[in-house]
Amino acid sequence: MTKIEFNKDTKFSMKHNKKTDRIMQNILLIPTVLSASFVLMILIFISQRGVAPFLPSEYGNESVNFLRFITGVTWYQPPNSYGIFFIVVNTVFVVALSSLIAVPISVFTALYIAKMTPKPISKFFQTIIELLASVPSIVFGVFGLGVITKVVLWIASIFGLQTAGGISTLATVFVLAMMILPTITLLSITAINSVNLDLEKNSLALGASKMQTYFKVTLVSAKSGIFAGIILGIGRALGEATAVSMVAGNAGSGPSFDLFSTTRTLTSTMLLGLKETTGLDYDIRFSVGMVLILLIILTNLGLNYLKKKVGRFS
Amino acid sequence: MKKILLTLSIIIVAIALVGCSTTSETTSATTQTTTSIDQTMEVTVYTRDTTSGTREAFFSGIGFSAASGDNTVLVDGYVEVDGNGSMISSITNDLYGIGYISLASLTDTGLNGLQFEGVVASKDNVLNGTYGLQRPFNYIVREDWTGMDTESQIIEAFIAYMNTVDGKATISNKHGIVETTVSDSLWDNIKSNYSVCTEDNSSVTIYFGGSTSVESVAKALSAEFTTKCGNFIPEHNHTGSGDGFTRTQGSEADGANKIHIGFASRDFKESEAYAEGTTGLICLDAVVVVLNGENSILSNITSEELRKIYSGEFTTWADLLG
Amino acid sequence: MKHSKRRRLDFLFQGVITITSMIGLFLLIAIFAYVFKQGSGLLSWDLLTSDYYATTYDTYYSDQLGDEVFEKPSHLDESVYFSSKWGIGFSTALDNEGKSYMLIAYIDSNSPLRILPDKNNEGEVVEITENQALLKVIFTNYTIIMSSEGPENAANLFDAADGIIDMITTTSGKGIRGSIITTLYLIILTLIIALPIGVLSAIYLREFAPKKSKIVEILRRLIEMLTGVPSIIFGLLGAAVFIPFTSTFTAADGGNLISGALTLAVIVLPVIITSTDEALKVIPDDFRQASLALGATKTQTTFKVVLKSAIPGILSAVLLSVGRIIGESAALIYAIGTAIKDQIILTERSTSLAVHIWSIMAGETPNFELASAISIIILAVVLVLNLIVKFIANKLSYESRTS
Amino acid sequence: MKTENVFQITNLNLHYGTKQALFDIAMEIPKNQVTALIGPSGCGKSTLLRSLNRMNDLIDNCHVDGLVQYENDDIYDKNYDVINLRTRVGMVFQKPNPFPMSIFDNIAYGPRCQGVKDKKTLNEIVKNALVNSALYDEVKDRLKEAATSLSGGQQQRLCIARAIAMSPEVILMDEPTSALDPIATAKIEELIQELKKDYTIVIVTHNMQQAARISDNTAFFLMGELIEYDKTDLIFSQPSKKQTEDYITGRFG
Repeated sequence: MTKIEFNKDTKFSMKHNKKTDRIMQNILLIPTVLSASFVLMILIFISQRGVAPFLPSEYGNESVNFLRFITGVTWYQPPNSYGIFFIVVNTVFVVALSSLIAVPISVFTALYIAKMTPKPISKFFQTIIELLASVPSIVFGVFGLGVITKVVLWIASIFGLQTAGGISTLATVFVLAMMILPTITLLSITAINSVNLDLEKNSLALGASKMQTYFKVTLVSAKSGIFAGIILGIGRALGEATAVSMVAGNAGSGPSFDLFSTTRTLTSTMLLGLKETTGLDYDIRFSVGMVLILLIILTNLGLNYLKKKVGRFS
Repeated sequence: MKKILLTLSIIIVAIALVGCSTTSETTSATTQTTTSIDQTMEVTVYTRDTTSGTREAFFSGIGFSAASGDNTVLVDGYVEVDGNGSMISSITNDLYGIGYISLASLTDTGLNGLQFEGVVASKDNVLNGTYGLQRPFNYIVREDWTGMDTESQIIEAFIAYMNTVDGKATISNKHGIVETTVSDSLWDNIKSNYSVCTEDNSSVTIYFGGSTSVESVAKALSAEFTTKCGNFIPEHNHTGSGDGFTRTQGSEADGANKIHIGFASRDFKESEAYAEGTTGLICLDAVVVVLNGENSILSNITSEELRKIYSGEFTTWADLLG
Repeated sequence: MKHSKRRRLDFLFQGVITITSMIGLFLLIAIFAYVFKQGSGLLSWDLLTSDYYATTYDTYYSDQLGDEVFEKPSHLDESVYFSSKWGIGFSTALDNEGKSYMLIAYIDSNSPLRILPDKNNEGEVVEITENQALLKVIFTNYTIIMSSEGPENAANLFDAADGIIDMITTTSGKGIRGSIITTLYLIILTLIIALPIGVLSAIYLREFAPKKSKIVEILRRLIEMLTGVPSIIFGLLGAAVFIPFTSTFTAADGGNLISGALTLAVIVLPVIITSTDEALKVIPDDFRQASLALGATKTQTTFKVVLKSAIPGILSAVLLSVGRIIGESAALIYAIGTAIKDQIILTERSTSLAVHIWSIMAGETPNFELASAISIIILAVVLVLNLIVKFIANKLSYESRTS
Repeated sequence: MKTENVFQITNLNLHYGTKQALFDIAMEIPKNQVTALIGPSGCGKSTLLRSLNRMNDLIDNCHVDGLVQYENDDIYDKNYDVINLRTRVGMVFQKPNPFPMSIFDNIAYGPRCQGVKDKKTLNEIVKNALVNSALYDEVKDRLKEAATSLSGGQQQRLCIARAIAMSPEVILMDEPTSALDPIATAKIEELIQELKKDYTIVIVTHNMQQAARISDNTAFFLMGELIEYDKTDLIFSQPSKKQTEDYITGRFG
């Protein structure tokens, strides 16, 4: 048996070895800090631009009155009566309605996929939902403008109501519900799948029917995970822009709770009538963006608090 | 199990089929409806945004100038659209809508264009001044051409082209109302005055902007003029008459959105203090009040009726019909 | 009695759930059905390869016209008006926006108009072909025919004329080549920027970061927060940071492809980090230990062994990112702008396919056919990418289960 | 004959967090012999093995007190070069863990990490390692193939070859045959007998027959303590401690 020796120490001295790792660790810290800094960048730079419309130093006597901005119920360009209050109310209204539609459908779908159907079918349906989740917003927009508005028009005609070509609160709600449905469904499936099977078996052994077990045991045990899905869905709904602005219309005042009239959400305000300009009408969109970020954070905090309360037994 | 699978697939197919058929049905719903007009319905009022020249021409034409720059005097629940095209598509979708568009774009829309004060919106009636809702299409160019020699020469040639027989034919083809006179010459006869057009300008981008109403005219002109002037690259970004001034001589003249030539579908305002010799008339246009193509309840409308609709004094179609 | 009621109730619930769960499938089918119905007619190789803006040709005819009389071919119907003097036929056609224009429906192979001199470039010629649109003709007798004046007039005026001072024709345009190229540029640029940053961050966080460090925990949290940011907010970031940034360092002036790619890079960063991290997480510690036991440094271990095993995960990240880039619209509207272009320059504006849809839907009269045709392309690419990712994930989990 | 010791362990205490895993270990590992560490699961034998090339460093809250000397150097000294230590003290793990690369690249991995780039030298190293690990004839035509395509026993011998390629002085083996079938196990054992001519081998094993068959010395561990350490034949024929006797006669463990 031969032993081939090679010099192990010439190139990589002990110090060198330790150093490479430490240097590498520091080098790798750079992209990590960079990645992490973007959230801060968003907060800093968007606030910087978003505050500008309120500063007389930036816009002189054209500057927007902040109090009017947060309490206002009209959104007109000149004269700059930018009031965001009704837009926030409309946004919350639209998102709440769309989650009301999407949540039961999602939970049922998740239950069906996770529990009530044989493996191949369930796999097929799960793939369908995953594909639906990956459909880009703009395609939902085209579908919304091409089909959903017509459906709304048709519903309106049944009730003898008026609607501006179907571009309405209801169309926005439908489009949003469609878009958050896969998000909530997929998380609910995970939640339901992680419920201990013994619980179900126990329930069945106690003489409960399958449906009773699903509703009283499975869903109840999975509620925390399902709630996480709902939070994610609502977050997505709040921030969804392209599709919403294609079907929301451009209501200049509000708040309006009429399902068949046009509406205006924070995101549609940011996109609609965007004329690639600089100036007040452009910068004010950054202020709207700030409000949107704030709304999302607050909603998240609120819902997470609620989730803790809901999930305290699980 | 197989039975369940079978039922399932049948349900899926059935739903899909129903879905597809509703899809196709509903897409053509607006053209199929032969619904009679329910007069108790409210009039949905559509307006352009405040930077629009069409809006300016419309409201001053009906004697409601207060509304041309101020949304607060308008009826509650009005709908603001941000272009001639979106006005057309909105009214096309809304049986009870009323709005106003440029005459230039009325053809092929299928909308019901109304007479104004008993006068039909036509080329002749505009030229002889009997049609009240008319306005000029103007151009405005930069005053400061620092570092843009070629661009300024191309624009100079472009303006000359708009006044040739060739250019006017194109303008009127896009429904701009323009009078040709015997003194107009062919481009071929004057092109020797514009040496810039014999050079290769394919690396030069000319930025067009301003009124969306003038857009189709401007695009048609630039599309054919580029081949006649060294293949410069025309870039159009039409955002409203107000920006026509702002981006040539106003606050954005040197910003990222600067343009070389802007258009306005109205006269320039006092606040838009342009330098002498930088503007001119391209053609005239009429503003037409339009209803949904299915809505033939009216064929004529007066300025008083329009004022009452837009201010909210009339809310339903019954109000309007008296 | 009570029992049967319960069973009926059960059955009812079962039915309701089964039917509601079909909604997802129904929606997907409905979306597909709609975009295919609207857009498939437009989908062609020509659409993918031609320019959005029509090319305009400017020609004239000054030769002596021969005596030849052309016959109208029998396959042309009455809607085509034929000039037997020039051997050319016109008809009315509708463009993608539903506007009518005059189409050259037929041109005889011997027609004097077949090859005409290019008016503005001496020595060059223009080929007049079928499917070009006739914009304007000025004849030597000073009559003018415009596209809106109808094919019948055109045919008559041609028959009456002996020469042409100016004839302008154009190709149909409305192609999406420019937007396809932009999308490809964006994909490549974004990945070049985001992939190293994302993969290296993931490596740091999983392999190198000191455990239990507060700062690392904060970094991790901040990166996680990025996932919850809506894309329009990223758009604002692009407008507020990356556009000025690129304008300072490049020839750009306003939104451009680089600012767009930077914005997209931030958007896909969490996707890449999460996906790489997932991949690193499942790599058995055995590999790391074996390598270290052989006297390799941590750096060598990470880059020679660990990273190699993470490649399928990184590949999934790339595919998911590509899907996200192709589908992204709101952010790009802010970070690049909405100007559709044919000549793609990195430091200038142009639209990705998704923003192209936005442009044609939100700008002028909505063009459902073209929007749907582009939607088909986007959907096809995105869905295929997602299926591949799913396939990779399945394969990985299968391998990790069997090994 | 005086045997030379490669490792000298004195008063070694090792904690995982608050839990102590090794208590006051003191032992020497003689050169060019096979030393077997035996004992029931969780007795600390693997922990001890891993403290010999400082693989325990990788465990977060592992804390080591006492002295481990390799060729008279304290390997836990903070100036001691761990990387260098590991090039000299190789290790083979319980589960065969070839890298997801070719057979050749697996074996060349260590030398390459040390900066050996010369193709010829690498070829020589790989060939020699394969020959020494009795794998050469089986794989010589498929060096470019994925290492994972080998059978379990072959993979383990590849891992040994990979360790040999570094020409270490010591090879630590952590239950190298526990995941293998009897035939593969026999081959590995045979190989260990060959290897001990050139290498010092420390092997952790569950299998007492294996320890008896292949080792020169055996250390018996219980609950983190070194109960008995002696020549293998002595341990198995006349253990001095009651616990050792109980264990090797199969009364517990």
